Amino acid sequence: MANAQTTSPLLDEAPAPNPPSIAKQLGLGFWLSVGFLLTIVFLAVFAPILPLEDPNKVAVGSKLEGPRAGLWFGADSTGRDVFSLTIWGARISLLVGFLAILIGFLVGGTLGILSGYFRGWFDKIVSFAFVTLLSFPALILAILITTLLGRTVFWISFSLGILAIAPVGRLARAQTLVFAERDFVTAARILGAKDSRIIVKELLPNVVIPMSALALLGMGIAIVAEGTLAFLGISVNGGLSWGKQILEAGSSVRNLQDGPHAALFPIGVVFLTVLCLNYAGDRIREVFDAKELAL
Amino acid sequence: MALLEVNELAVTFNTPKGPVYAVSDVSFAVDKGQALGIVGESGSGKSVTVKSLMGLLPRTAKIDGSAQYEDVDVFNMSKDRRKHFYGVDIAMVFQNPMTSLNPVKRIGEQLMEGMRFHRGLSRDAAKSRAIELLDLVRIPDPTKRLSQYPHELSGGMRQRVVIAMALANDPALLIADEPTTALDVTVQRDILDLLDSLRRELDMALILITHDLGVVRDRTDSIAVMYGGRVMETATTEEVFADTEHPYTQALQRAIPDMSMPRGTRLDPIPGSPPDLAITPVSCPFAPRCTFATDECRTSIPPLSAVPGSETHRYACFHPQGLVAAASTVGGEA
Amino acid sequence: MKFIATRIVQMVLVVLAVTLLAFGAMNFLGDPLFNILGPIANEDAGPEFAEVRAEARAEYHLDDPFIVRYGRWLGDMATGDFGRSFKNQTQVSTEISNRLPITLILMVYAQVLSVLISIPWALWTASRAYRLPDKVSTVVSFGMLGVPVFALVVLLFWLGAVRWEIFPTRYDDETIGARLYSMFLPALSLAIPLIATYQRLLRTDLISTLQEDFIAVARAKGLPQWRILFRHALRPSLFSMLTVFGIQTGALIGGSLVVESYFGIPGIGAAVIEAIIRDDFPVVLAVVVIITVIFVVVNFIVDLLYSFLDPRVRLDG
Amino acid sequence: MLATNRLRRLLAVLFAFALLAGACSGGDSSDSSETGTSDTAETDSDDSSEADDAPTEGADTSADGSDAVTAEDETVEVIEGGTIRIGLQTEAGSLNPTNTGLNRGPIMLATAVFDTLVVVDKDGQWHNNLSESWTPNDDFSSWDVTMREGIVFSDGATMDAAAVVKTIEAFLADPLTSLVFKPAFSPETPVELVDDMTFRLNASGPNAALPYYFAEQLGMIGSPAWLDARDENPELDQMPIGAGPYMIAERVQDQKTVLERNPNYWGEPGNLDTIEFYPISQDSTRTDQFLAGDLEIIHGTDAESILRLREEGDITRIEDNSGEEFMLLMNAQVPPFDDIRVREAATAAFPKAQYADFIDEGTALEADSLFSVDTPWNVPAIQQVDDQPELAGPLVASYCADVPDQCTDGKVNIEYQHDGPSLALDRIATLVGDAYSEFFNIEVQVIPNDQHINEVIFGQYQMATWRYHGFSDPDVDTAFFTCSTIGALSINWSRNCNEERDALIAQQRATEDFDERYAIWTQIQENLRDSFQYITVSHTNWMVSSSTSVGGVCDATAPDGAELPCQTRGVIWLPQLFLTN
Repeated sequence: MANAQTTSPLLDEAPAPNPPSIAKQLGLGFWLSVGFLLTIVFLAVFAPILPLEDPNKVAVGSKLEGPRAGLWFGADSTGRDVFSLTIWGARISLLVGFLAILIGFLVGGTLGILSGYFRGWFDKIVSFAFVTLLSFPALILAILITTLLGRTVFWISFSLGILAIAPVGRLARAQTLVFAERDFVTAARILGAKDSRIIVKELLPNVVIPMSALALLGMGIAIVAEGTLAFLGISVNGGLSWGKQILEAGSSVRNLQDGPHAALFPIGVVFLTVLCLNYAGDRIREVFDAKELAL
Repeated sequence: MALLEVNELAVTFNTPKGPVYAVSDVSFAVDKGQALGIVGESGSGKSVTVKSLMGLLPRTAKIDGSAQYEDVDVFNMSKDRRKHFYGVDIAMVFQNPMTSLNPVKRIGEQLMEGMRFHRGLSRDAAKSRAIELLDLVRIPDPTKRLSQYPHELSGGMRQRVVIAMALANDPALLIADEPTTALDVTVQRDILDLLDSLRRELDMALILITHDLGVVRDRTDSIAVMYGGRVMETATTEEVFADTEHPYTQALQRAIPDMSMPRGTRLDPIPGSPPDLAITPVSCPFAPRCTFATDECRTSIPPLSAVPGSETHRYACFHPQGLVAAASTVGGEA
Repeated sequence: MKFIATRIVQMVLVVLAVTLLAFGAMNFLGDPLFNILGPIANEDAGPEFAEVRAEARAEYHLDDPFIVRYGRWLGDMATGDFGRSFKNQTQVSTEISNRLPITLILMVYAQVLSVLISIPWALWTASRAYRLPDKVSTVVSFGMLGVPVFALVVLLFWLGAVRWEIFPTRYDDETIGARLYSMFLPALSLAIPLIATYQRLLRTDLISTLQEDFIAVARAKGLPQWRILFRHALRPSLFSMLTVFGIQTGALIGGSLVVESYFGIPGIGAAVIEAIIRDDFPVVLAVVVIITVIFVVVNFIVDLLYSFLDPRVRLDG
Repeated sequence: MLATNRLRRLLAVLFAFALLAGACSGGDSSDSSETGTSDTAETDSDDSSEADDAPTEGADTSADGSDAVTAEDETVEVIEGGTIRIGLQTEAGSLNPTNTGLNRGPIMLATAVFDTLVVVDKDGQWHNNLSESWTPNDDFSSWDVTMREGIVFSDGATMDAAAVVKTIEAFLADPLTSLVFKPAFSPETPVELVDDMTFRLNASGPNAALPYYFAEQLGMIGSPAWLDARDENPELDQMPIGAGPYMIAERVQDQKTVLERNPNYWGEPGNLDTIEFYPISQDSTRTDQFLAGDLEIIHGTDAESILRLREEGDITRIEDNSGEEFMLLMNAQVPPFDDIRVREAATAAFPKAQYADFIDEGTALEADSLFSVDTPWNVPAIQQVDDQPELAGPLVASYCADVPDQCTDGKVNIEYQHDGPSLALDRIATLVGDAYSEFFNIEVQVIPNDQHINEVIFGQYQMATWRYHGFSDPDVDTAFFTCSTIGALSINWSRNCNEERDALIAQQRATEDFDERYAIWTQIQENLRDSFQYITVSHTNWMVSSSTSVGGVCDATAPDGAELPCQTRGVIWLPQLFLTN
C-alpha cells in the first residue's frame, strides 16, 4: 500500500480495453436483486388474479399451522395463509414506498434544483427549510401527520414523502450546483436560453441519474418507515401490511413459541426486499459515480 | 564486517495486471558508523529497497534475496527478535515531515511512545529523554514542543522531530528516505547537515536516499546509483565522483543543482521517462534513454562488473564511460 | 467562538421552526377542543355542556390568534412548564422526567454497544482489507443494514428470549444489573444497524488512514500492529463515523419508539406513541420538542468534537 | 381560577370515563376479547350462588376449589404484617370515585381506601358495611339509611350522614360518571339529610334493588375535607381520603401505589402493613413478573396469560366468569342496523365457533346473554341464534330488496369499528370480516380509543366492539338498555328502545323476591335477544392468581359475618390477606 505511489502510476497508464457495458458493470448481484424486486412487484400487482388463497380468509389452516404443501408459509394465529398475507402485504408496503418517493422527488427535487440554480435568498430559505426538516425526528413527524390527517394510503405516503423532501432536495441542489458551473450550461446561457429551458433540458437529465440511486435507497427507507408505522399500529386503516403482519405474529411469546414461521417469513421477505433495494441503489451509485469521475 | 549486507535483493509486486519487477538483483553493504547514499530518480526502486528492509511493503510484495543485519536475517526474523528490531536496531526518517507525524497526537506523545514500548521507560524518564532528543536535533524550547501538535511547527522543525523520533532508541542504522525533498530549499541543507553530524556524534550508520547526487557528495562514504530497480553503479563516494563509469551516473552528476542557478529552476537533465517495470526485464533499463546504447544494451542485461584495480567500484554497463575514456586516452597516446 | 455563536443561532432557529410546525400541525390539522374535552366537545352533546365548551375555549385561549397561543405555549415551555396531560391532569414535566432517563439509558446503551462492536470489527477488517474476512464482513454488515428495526426486535426477541431463553421477556428495573440485562435485546435491536453503519464508514476511513505516512512511521518505530491501529489509525479515522453519529441519533430516536413499544420499556418513545393514540397534545408536543432539542444538541456536540479529534480544525476557522 | 379548577375536574372525569369506556370496548392491550373461561366454570355454588361466586382451580392435584380456604384453616401459619405486591391490569387517571369511572384495577385499591356502604356476599345478597340499616317505604321508592356509629375517615373526621350525602351529591352532579346511576334516582332530590346519622334516598320509582347501587363506586364515601380540597387542587384526586382499612402512603401514577394500614379503621384492621400496587397494562409482562416472583398477586383476563397460568403448579388461581361481556353493538337508530332484519342477519352470521377456537381458546365462556351460568340470572334455555350463516342470506336478500341504497351487489354495506391499535381486536375483526363477507360489505375502521367512545356515545357508528360491565345486581345494568338513557349522549349504546322491556324493568324493581325477579328477568333476556340489542360474544373470565405465600384470599366477611366472594371480576378483598410460609 505504502508503495502505491511507486507502482500505480505505471499501472494506470495501460489503456483500458473496451469498457464493459453498463449492464455488465452493474454485476450479477444487481440483476439478481432486480429480479427479486420484479418478482415481488409482479406478485403484488397481480395478487388479485393469481391463484392465491384469500388473505382475509380465516381457518384456512389450523392455528399457527406450520408450512406444508399448499400452505407454503404456514398459517397465522387466525389460520390465515401467511404466504398470501405476505404477498398482499407487499401491495400496501410497495405502493406507499413508491408514492412516498414520488412525492419526495417531485417536491424535493424541484425545490433542490431551483434553489441550486437560482441561489440567492430563495436558496437560503429552502436550505434552511431542509435543515429544519432534517432536524425533526422523522418518525414522530410521520406519526403526527398520519394521526392528524388520517390513516389512508395517500396520507401515509404523503407524510413519508415529506420526510424524503429534505434528503432528496439536498442532493438535487448539490448536483445542480455542480452542473450549473459546467460549460454546457454556461454555453446555453450565453446563447440566451431561458432558465426554464436550461433547467429542463440541460440540468435535469444530469441530475436525474445520481438521483435514481437515491430513489431506490429511498424506497427501501420508505418501505421500512411504513412497516414501522404499521408495527406501531398506525398505518393504513384495516389494510394488510408487512409491519402489521410481523407485529401480529411477533408480539406474543406464545405465538412465537408455537409458530415463529408466521413472523419469520414476512421478516425474511421484508429483509430481502430492503436488501435488494439497497444493493441495487448502491450499485447504480457506484457505477455512475465512477462514470462521473471519468468524465 | 558490514553492519548490513544486502544480497541479490529482488522485490516483485503481483498486481491484477501481472507482476511488476520493482527491484531486481540489488546488493550493497553498510559498515558500522558509515554512510551509504542510494541515489536515483523516482521509480528507480530505491524506496522499495529500503521499505523491504523496514518490513513496510504490502503483502502483495514478493521479496527474494537476503539481508543480513549483524546476526539477524532481516527477512526471516523470529517473532521475538522482530518485536524489538525496527525502531531499535534500524530506524527510518521519511520523506515528508508534513504527513509523517500523526496530526492528532502531541509531539511528546509521538516521541515517547517508541521508547516506552521498546524500553519500558516510565513516563517521566521518557519525557526527559524526549527533551534530550529534541535538544539533540537542535529544536529550541523543547519542553514546550512536547505539548504541541505537529501543525503548530514548521516543516523543518517537523523533520527534526521525525529525526528525533527515529533516534529515540539509539539505532545502529538510520535510513533517511529523501529527508529533504519536501522541504523548503533553505532548510534542506540544515537537515542534511544535522543528519551528518548526528551520525558522527552517535557513531551510527546511515543510509541516505536521494535523487540528488550532490546531496550525498560530502556526506557519505559510499554510493549506490539505482535505476529501473537495479544498481547501476556502486562505489565509494570518492570513486564515483573521480571516475564515473555509468552514463546514468554521469547524467545525474550533470543534474547537481548549481548554487548560482536562480531558485526554482527546474532541473530535468535526463530526457525520457523511467522504464515500465511491468515488463520482464531483458535489457539494460537505461538503454532507451542512453545516448551510448547499442543493440547489445537492448537485448541483454549488463552484469555488475568491477572496475579494475578497485575492490569497491562496480558498474552495470556495456559502455563504462570512465574506462572507455581512459582507454581512448590510452589508445590515443598509444 | 464565532463558529459556536453561529451554530447556536442556527440551533435556536431550527428548534423554533420545529416547534412552530408541530404546534401548527396540532392546531390546524387536529381539533384542539376535541382533544381537550373529548366526547363533549361535540356540539351534539347537548346544551348542558355548552358552558364547559366555552370555559375550555377560554381556559386554553382557543379563540386567541394562533401566533399568540404559540407564543404563550413557547413561553411556558421555556420555563419548564409543559402543561398538564389531558389524560390524567398530571404535569407533563413530571411524566417526562420519569421517562426520559430510561430512553436516554437505552440510547446510550445502544451507542455504547455499537461503538464497542463496530470499532474492533472495523479495525480488524481494515487491517485485512480486501481479503476474505473483510469481504465476508462487508456482506454481513450490508445485510445488517437491511433489517428494519421492527423486524429486528421480533427476530432478536424470538431468538434471545423465546427460543434460547437467555434474556428476560420483560423490562426489569429492580436493580441496575437487571435493567441492563433486560435492556440488552432492546439496545441490540437499536445497535445492529448502527454497528453496520459505523463499521462500513470506519473501515473505509481506516483503509485510507492506514496508507498515510505517519502509519508507516509508526511501523518503522517498531510498534505492534494493535497499537498502530488503536493509537494511531483510529482517531484520525473517526470523522465520518462522528458525522453520522449525530445523524444516527435521529434514527435511534425513531427506533426507540419501536423498541420501547415492543419491549414494554416505559421511556418517552412509548409515551409519545401512547399520547398520540390518545390525542394527548401536551405530552406529544413536549416529547417532540425534547427530542428535537436532544437531536440538535447532539449534532452540535458532534461539531465540537471535531476539534478534539483533529486539532487542526479550528472552531473559529 | 374557579373556572380552571372546574374545567380540570371535568377533564379528569372525561378522561377517566374514557378509560372506563375504553375497557368496555376492549380496546387496550388488556382487552376483553381474549378473556373468559369456558370449561372451568363449574363450581360448588353453581346453581344457588350469586353473581360473584368464584371457583378456584388449583393446578396441583391437591388444590381444588377450596384450596385457599383450607390452607388458611389448618396447615398455614399466619404471619403478622408484611408487604405484598399486586399487579393490576389498569391504572386510573383519578382515584376519586365521584368523578371517575373506576376500572377493576383501581377499584380494588379504592375499595380498600374507602369501603362501601354495603357489600355483596357469596350468594349475591347485600349486607350493611358502612351503613347500619336500610329502611324502605312501602313501595321501595324511598330508603332511609342510618350510618354506623364511630366511623372516622383516615384524616380523623367523623363519618356522619352529611358526609355521605356530600359524596353522593358530588357523584350525581358529575355529568358523566353518574350516567349509569342517575336514572335510578329522583331527578329533583335524589338524596336528603334526615338527621345526624340518617339520610334518605329517593329513587326514580319503586326500587327494591337500590342498596346494590351502593356496593359499587357510588357507595364509596370520601372525606368532606378532602372533597373540598381537591376542588382547588385536582392533583388530590390521586391521594383520596376515605374510611377504609388502608390509606394511600405513596403514589406515582402509572408506576406504583403504596397502601398502608389505616390506624383509625373502624373495623378489624388489616393484617398486612403495606400493600403495593403496580399497574402493568401489558398482560404478558404482568404474568411474567408474577411468575418470576416479583408480584404476589395479579389479576387479568387475557387468554394467553390464563393458559400459561393454568399450567403453573405452585400458585392459587380463582376464576370468575360472572360479569362483563364482550359484545358487538349495533346502532338501532341509523341504517342499516335500524332494521331488525339486518341485526338478526349479523347475529346469525357471527362466527362464534371460530371465535372460541382462535380467540378465547377455551379460556372464556361463550355468551348467549348478559348472564353466564355463573350467575343466578342465567336462563339455560335462552340461546342467541348465532353461527348459522344460512339464516342470514334470506334476511339480507329481503332487506336489500326493500332498501337497495344500503346495499351493493346484494350485500349490506356496514361499517365496523373498534379502537386500537389492538392486536386482539384486529384478530376479531379478521374473523368477523371473513364471516360477514358473504352477506355484508364490511368496512373495518380502527380509531383511537377516545374517538371510538365518542362515536359510540353519540351514536355515530354502525357496528362497534364493546365490553359491558356486569354489576352485582342486574338492576344496575338496566341503564344500558332502557329507553330513558337514549339521548344525544347515550349510555344505551345500542340506542335500542323497547317500551315492553322498560315496563318489565320497572316491574322487577318493585319486588325483593328472587323467584319473581328471575321470572321477569327471563322475559327481559328474551326481549333483549329478540330485539337483537347486542351480539353477545363471550363472558369475560377474570382470573386472580396468587402465590402460595399469600393466604386468606377467600376469607373476607361482611361486618355481620356473611362470607364474601373470593373475587368479583378481578377484585379481591384486601384486609384479610396475610403472608405465610
